[in-house]
Amino acid sequence: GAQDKEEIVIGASVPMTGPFAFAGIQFNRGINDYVEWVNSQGGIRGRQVRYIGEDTGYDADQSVAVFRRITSSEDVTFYFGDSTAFQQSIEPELERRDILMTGASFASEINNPEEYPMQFLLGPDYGEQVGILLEYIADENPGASVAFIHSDTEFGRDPIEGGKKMAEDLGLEVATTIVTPPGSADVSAAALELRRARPDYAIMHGYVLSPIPAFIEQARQMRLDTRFMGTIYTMEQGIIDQMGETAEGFLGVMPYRYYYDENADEAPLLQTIREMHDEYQATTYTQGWVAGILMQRIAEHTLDAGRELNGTNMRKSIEEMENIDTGGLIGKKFSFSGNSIPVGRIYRADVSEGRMVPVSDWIELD
Amino acid sequence: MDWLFLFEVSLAGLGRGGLYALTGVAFVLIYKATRVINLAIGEMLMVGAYLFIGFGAGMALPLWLAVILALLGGALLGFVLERTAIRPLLGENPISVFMVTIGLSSVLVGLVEIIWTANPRSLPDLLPRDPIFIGDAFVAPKTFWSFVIAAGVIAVFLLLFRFWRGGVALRATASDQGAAYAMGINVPAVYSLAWALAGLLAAGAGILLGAISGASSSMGVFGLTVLVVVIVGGLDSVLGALLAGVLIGWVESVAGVYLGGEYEQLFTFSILLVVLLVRPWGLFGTREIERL
Amino acid sequence: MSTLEVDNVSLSFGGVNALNAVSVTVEAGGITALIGPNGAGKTSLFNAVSGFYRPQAGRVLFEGRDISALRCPQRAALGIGRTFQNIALFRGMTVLDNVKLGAHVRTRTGLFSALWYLGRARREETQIREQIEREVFDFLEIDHIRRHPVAALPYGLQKRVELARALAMRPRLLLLDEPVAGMNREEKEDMARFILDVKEQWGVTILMVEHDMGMVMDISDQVYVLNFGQVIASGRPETVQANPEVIEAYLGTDDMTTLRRRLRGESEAA
Amino acid sequence: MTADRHILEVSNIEVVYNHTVQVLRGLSLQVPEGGIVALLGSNGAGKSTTLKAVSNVLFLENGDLTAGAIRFDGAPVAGRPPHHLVRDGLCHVMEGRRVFEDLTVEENLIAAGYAASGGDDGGGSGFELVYEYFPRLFERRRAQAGYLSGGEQQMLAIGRALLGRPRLMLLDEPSLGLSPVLVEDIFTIIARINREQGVAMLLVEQNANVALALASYGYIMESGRVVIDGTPDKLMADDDVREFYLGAAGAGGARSYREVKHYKRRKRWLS
Amino acid sequence: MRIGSPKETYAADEALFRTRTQWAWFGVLLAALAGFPFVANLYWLYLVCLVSINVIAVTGLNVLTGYTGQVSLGQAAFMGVGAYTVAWLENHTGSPFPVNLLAGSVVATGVGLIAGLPSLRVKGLYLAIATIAASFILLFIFKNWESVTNGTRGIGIEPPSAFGVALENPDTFYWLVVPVTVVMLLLASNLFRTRIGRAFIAIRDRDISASVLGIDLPRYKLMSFGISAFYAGMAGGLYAYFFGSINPESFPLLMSIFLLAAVIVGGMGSMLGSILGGIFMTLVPELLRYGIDFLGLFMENASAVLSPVRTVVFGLLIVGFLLFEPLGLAEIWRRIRRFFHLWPFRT
Ligand SMILES: Nc1ncnc2c1ncn2[C@@H]1O[C@H](COP(=O)(O)OP(=O)(O)OP(=O)(O)O)[C@@H](O)[C@H]1O
Ligand SMILES: Nc1ncnc2c1ncn2[C@@H]1O[C@H](COP(=O)(O)OP(=O)(O)OP(=O)(O)O)[C@@H](O)[C@H]1O
Ligand SMILES: [Mg+2]
Ligand SMILES: [Mg+2]
Repeated sequence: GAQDKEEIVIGASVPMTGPFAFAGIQFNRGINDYVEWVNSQGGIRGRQVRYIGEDTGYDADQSVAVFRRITSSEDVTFYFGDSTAFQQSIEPELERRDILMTGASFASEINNPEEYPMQFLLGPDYGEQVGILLEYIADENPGASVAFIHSDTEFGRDPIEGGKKMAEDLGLEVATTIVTPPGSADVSAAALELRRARPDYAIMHGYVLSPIPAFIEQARQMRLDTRFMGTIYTMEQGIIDQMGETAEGFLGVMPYRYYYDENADEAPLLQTIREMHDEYQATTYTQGWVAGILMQRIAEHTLDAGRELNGTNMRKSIEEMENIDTGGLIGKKFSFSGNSIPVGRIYRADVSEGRMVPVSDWIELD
Repeated sequence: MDWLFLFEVSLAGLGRGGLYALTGVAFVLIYKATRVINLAIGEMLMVGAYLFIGFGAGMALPLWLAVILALLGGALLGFVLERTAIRPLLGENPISVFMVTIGLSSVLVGLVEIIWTANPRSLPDLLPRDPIFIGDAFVAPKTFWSFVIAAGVIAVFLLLFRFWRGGVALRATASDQGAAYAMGINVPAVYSLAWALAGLLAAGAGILLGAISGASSSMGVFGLTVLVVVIVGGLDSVLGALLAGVLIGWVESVAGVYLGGEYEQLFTFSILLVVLLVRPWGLFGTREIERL
Repeated sequence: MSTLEVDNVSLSFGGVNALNAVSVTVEAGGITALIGPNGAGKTSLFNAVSGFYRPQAGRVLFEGRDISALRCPQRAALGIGRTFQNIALFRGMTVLDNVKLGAHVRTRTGLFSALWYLGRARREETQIREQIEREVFDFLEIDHIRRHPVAALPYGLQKRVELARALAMRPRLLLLDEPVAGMNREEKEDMARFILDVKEQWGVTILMVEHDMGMVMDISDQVYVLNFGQVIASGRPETVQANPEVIEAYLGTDDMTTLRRRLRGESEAA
Repeated sequence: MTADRHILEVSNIEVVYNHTVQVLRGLSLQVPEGGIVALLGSNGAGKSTTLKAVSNVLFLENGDLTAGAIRFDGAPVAGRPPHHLVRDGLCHVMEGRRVFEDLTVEENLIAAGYAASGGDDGGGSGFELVYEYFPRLFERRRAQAGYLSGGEQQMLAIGRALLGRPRLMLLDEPSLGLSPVLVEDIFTIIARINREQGVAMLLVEQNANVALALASYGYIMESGRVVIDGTPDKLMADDDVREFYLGAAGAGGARSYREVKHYKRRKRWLS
Repeated sequence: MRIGSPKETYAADEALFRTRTQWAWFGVLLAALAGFPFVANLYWLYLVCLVSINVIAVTGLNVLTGYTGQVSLGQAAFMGVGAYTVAWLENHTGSPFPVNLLAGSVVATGVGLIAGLPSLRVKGLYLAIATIAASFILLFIFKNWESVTNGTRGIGIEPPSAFGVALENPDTFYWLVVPVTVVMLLLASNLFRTRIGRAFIAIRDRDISASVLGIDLPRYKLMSFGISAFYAGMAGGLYAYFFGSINPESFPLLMSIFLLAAVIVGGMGSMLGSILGGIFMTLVPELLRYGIDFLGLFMENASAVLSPVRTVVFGLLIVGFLLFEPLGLAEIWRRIRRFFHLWPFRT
């Protein structure tokens, strides 16, 4: 009928400039490519998908402005947000307009279906990411000591309290917690603090690149054998390219398959991506695809159930869906837990190979 | 109290302060000669780091050549900015000029993102990496060497202002441009020189900072702490920039380690307030002459 | 009763003794001139009277009351108005606003009333506007420039606006710091006329610093001479003019013929 | 003094500020080599503007020379930056003293010497001359110029100009705010400089008596153009000059300031 | 001043709008503002609301920086104080929104007065940096006073409601924010018709001589800080209601710089400047977005490629406007008016 021809519109506030641009540009490309692909496959249940993404400069006001602008001229079904602040403040608006949102934020705060019924996360929330890391540690080296190093931002602080508690529960010792101010230039003093604590592991959260290399380098010079670990946005391939030698052995959690994943045969969508691009694609690019494919799965489930395609109905779908398949981009079929996807895998930077190699299986938190 | 630890932290603080001081001197130079508050200093520094990446990694030139080219590039940038955006505003309300430098910083960030993309980068390895010990105290080598370089450069500038008569001409220009013109001071040349030198210094600071903590299009926020440094030291004092830079670097490190990183800026700004209350023109700044 | 009494005031800046136990008495209703070489401390004395400088010693009495402890605005409110050696008009305002500013001390409008421009604000603003127009602009003949920005006015008019601003305070004591400096003869005469009128029609006491001896001699009733921060002579203009110390330190030959000869280089020795 | 060579020739210049306000309307004057010329005029007539036009610093205040020509030492000044003019011997002592307030007296001189020598550090030698002319400056050489008294600042401004070893000095109201004895001193020194160094002077001055005593020729300007010019004797004989600049009543001596209040004159300069 | 419009009385000459034409234009403006919601879509209404909030904050800052000459980079933090106060009241006492907004402004005023204390000692850039210090300290408090501010996680605020209508969308919120803005602008304009406003300007032009002329500097400087913070508090409160959630990163230093830029680009010491500056700084990024959309018609992936260009152009616009007219947009506007006034005569 007429409904079949109706487009599905994905709107997006993406930070293509500013401090988060390195990721925003990739999200944007990922979603774009996904949309191209899904349309070439005949769309979602026969409906074509259209994507409109605009730059926000990673400024919450601008994100809202973009949201308003896109939603006032288009009938948007899905939306992609760029920051915790924006995703928090736009929730009531989403409810009013019945739009489903996902985005760049993995904030624990949003992983709460009561408060944020219109949103879902594209992986484990930051707390869960740290949890996956801690479980790995407890497994590998029971009773080990752990340091938390995080930036003094909303992003950096998010998993720390919960992480400490979880470490205790797992029988790990919290050696120290080091806070660095955002944009801090030189972390030599903090590195000295790390030396004093001599932890077996250091979980670094709330950074992209700097000051991770500085910490690791100085730890080496101080002859510490602390193993450094990171969470999603620090696990980009770039960390090997940029840090070289220093990156060797860096560990971290990543919910998606890397472009060069060995078992691509388990992941048809990864192969699609490889067909589209023969050079490496960032994990943030994959994240764009994951966003797209998840929206698709949710929409399909909703339409298949004969419901109208709106936020409320899709919320229901999220709760009902099981064994969700992302074409292998997330290595495991899963169901949502709350708003998040508590699945991830530990990777290790292998400098000689120039890539991240898995050191664990896909872990699903319960 | 672990004295060795305090000593190490203090050394780390001094190292950090060296970079503040170096950038502070670039700022002071511009202020001294042109009375312009250059809020784009952090972004000029960023451009220096990226130029170095461009020459060193992008074009794969030998590192010493890349450093020289990046420094010259920084100087050229300072020169061009002054020529195109600052000079036409000579004699206008200083706040307008201040705002123009904010506009310029936005332009520079955009340009860097266009040319080098927004991905954070590491710099080609420049400084030695062998650990350094002073007595038993460990000093991170990059921090150590960048401090040595910064201190050397600042010393040169201190001597310059002490013994070179042109330094007086520089200050004269700042004091009264019209009179300087009528005195026969080549005001445009003074301006260009000050900005070019400042650009060069900032680029140098950018290379050092980049070597320590990598480059990104938001590294310009470093300029904010530098602003605090020059205010504490006195806007027109090279010596002030040096001492205040080291002081602030030290306080930040000590506060960061003993209280936590979230207190670093609280402490810097509290020092700032205290200094301003005691000496409103900064520790070594010239007091503004107020007569009726 | 004397309007102003400066009693043994001393003031120094670092090593410089700007004022050294200076005592000056300004009689009510007259024009007192304060003269002396450059750097003698005349402006500093004005500043000490209006409260901008805090003397290290001595007292300042205004109409019998010790005002040494009062701050500038409080002294202004008592009725001490002044003009400045280097014109200190508010360059971002029109002539009218500059003059209205003078009336600041006479008005009471509070913030709330001002924001709504109701009640007292409206009343006072209209009232001072009328007073200024009637009493000041007409008198000083500057009504035609009331809406000009002061920055663009010629120097002489700026000086006159400064006087207008001081008059808008309705001062009881007016301190004039070099009111005719930089003017030609014609303009000086105008200014002299205004000053005399202010004294007579408004009954304002005037203390004036001036280097134009012709003017000082002609219009002042009493003269004080400062040198190196000390009063070296005082009295009627004629007496002071004849004082050898004053001639030596301040007046010079004051004889055009000698000067002319000296300038022409005919008598090097002088 | 009738030197046939003019070190400065200003012919028919017009100056406009901010593209709107015309201040000079076809002004012409000449200064002979080694001579002193006085430029008188009421406030706002455009005297300072004339000097700024000569030393090419009008652009600082958004002023433009829209017509006419200025020749210094035979060559047009147009297009020559001020610092070149200074090195060629044209010095401008600006209105309001304009000392470098943050600098000490000596640093003011150092800066001037440095500038005048074009940066090759010739200064030092000139200082003695300045200190000889103005011993007071020597006493205060370590003081911040901003805190000098008016007269001391004026001395400094002239002293600074001397370091340029000028051939023509433009002096804008050097006696402003000076005590009578200092006025005499300053003018005596100006006369001495003129005599001993052969420096030509273009002197803007409100104190017409002294200016005309010093000068060999005078111009009187009103609203942007010259209205009378001539030798001092000729000017001093002119009724208008006597009335408006010298304050002479009729044929006799100076008029008293007390008398003027009784007769109100036409205000020529108020429209 | 208009030529050829003789005033009857001095009172009339002192009026805010001196001529009939001015009144007429004011009426037209009000009518346009009242009619706008009926013709514009939500996006444009959203922008108008955002512009209004910014205009309030900019006006406050202009009072302080443009009129009183005290450069402040703390305006965003004062907005934060207003916003947090409103959020707290809304969530803890449930008091009606006008009360909350006023309370937010008053608390901000109090904080502004304290932050203004350094102005009694320092001036110019030194003061600007001291206000940065104040703003950092406030941000620190927002981040760490968990029990009130909920730390970095931020707080959500229910939309206000008037007469049973929730003002949750721009089309309804418009009726709150625009009238408030108009009133705030009128109040500020009034201020500069009185002795208090003149005292501010005098302090800006030359504070020491103002003091000798009877202006109590500490009192008026602080008053100016207070007024400015009051406006910021109001803007912040409206911001909190408008966005429905705030966190410490909602009020970064960058926002203070943005507001100061609006004051300067608009025109310091001019109410028109506050309005134009607020509009300019809010809308230019949006217009640039349209520009990129337009270019997107010709090139693939324009938004990704051209986004940094937007940053450059935005900076260039600030630089360009100030180079062209350092006195800001208000002066450009005046020039245009003068031109049409005198047209076809050239001066
Ligand atoms: N704020 C100050 N700091 C330091 N010295 C000062 C200050 N104010 C004045 N002086 C010094 O005090 C002395 C007296 O200055 P003052 O301005 O009172 O002189 P004056 O009599 O008004 O001279 P003039 O006739 O030139 O105006 C001068 O030597 C001056 O340098
Ligand atoms: N920068 C400027 N912009 C606009 N108008 C100006 C500027 N400078 C001077 N003027 C105007 O030009 C006219 C002449 O000014 P100028 O300073 O040359 O006069 P002057 O003869 O030196 O007067 P004075 O005796 O006051 O020094 C005055 O009316 C003045 O208002
Ligand atoms: Mg004086
Ligand atoms: Mg002049």
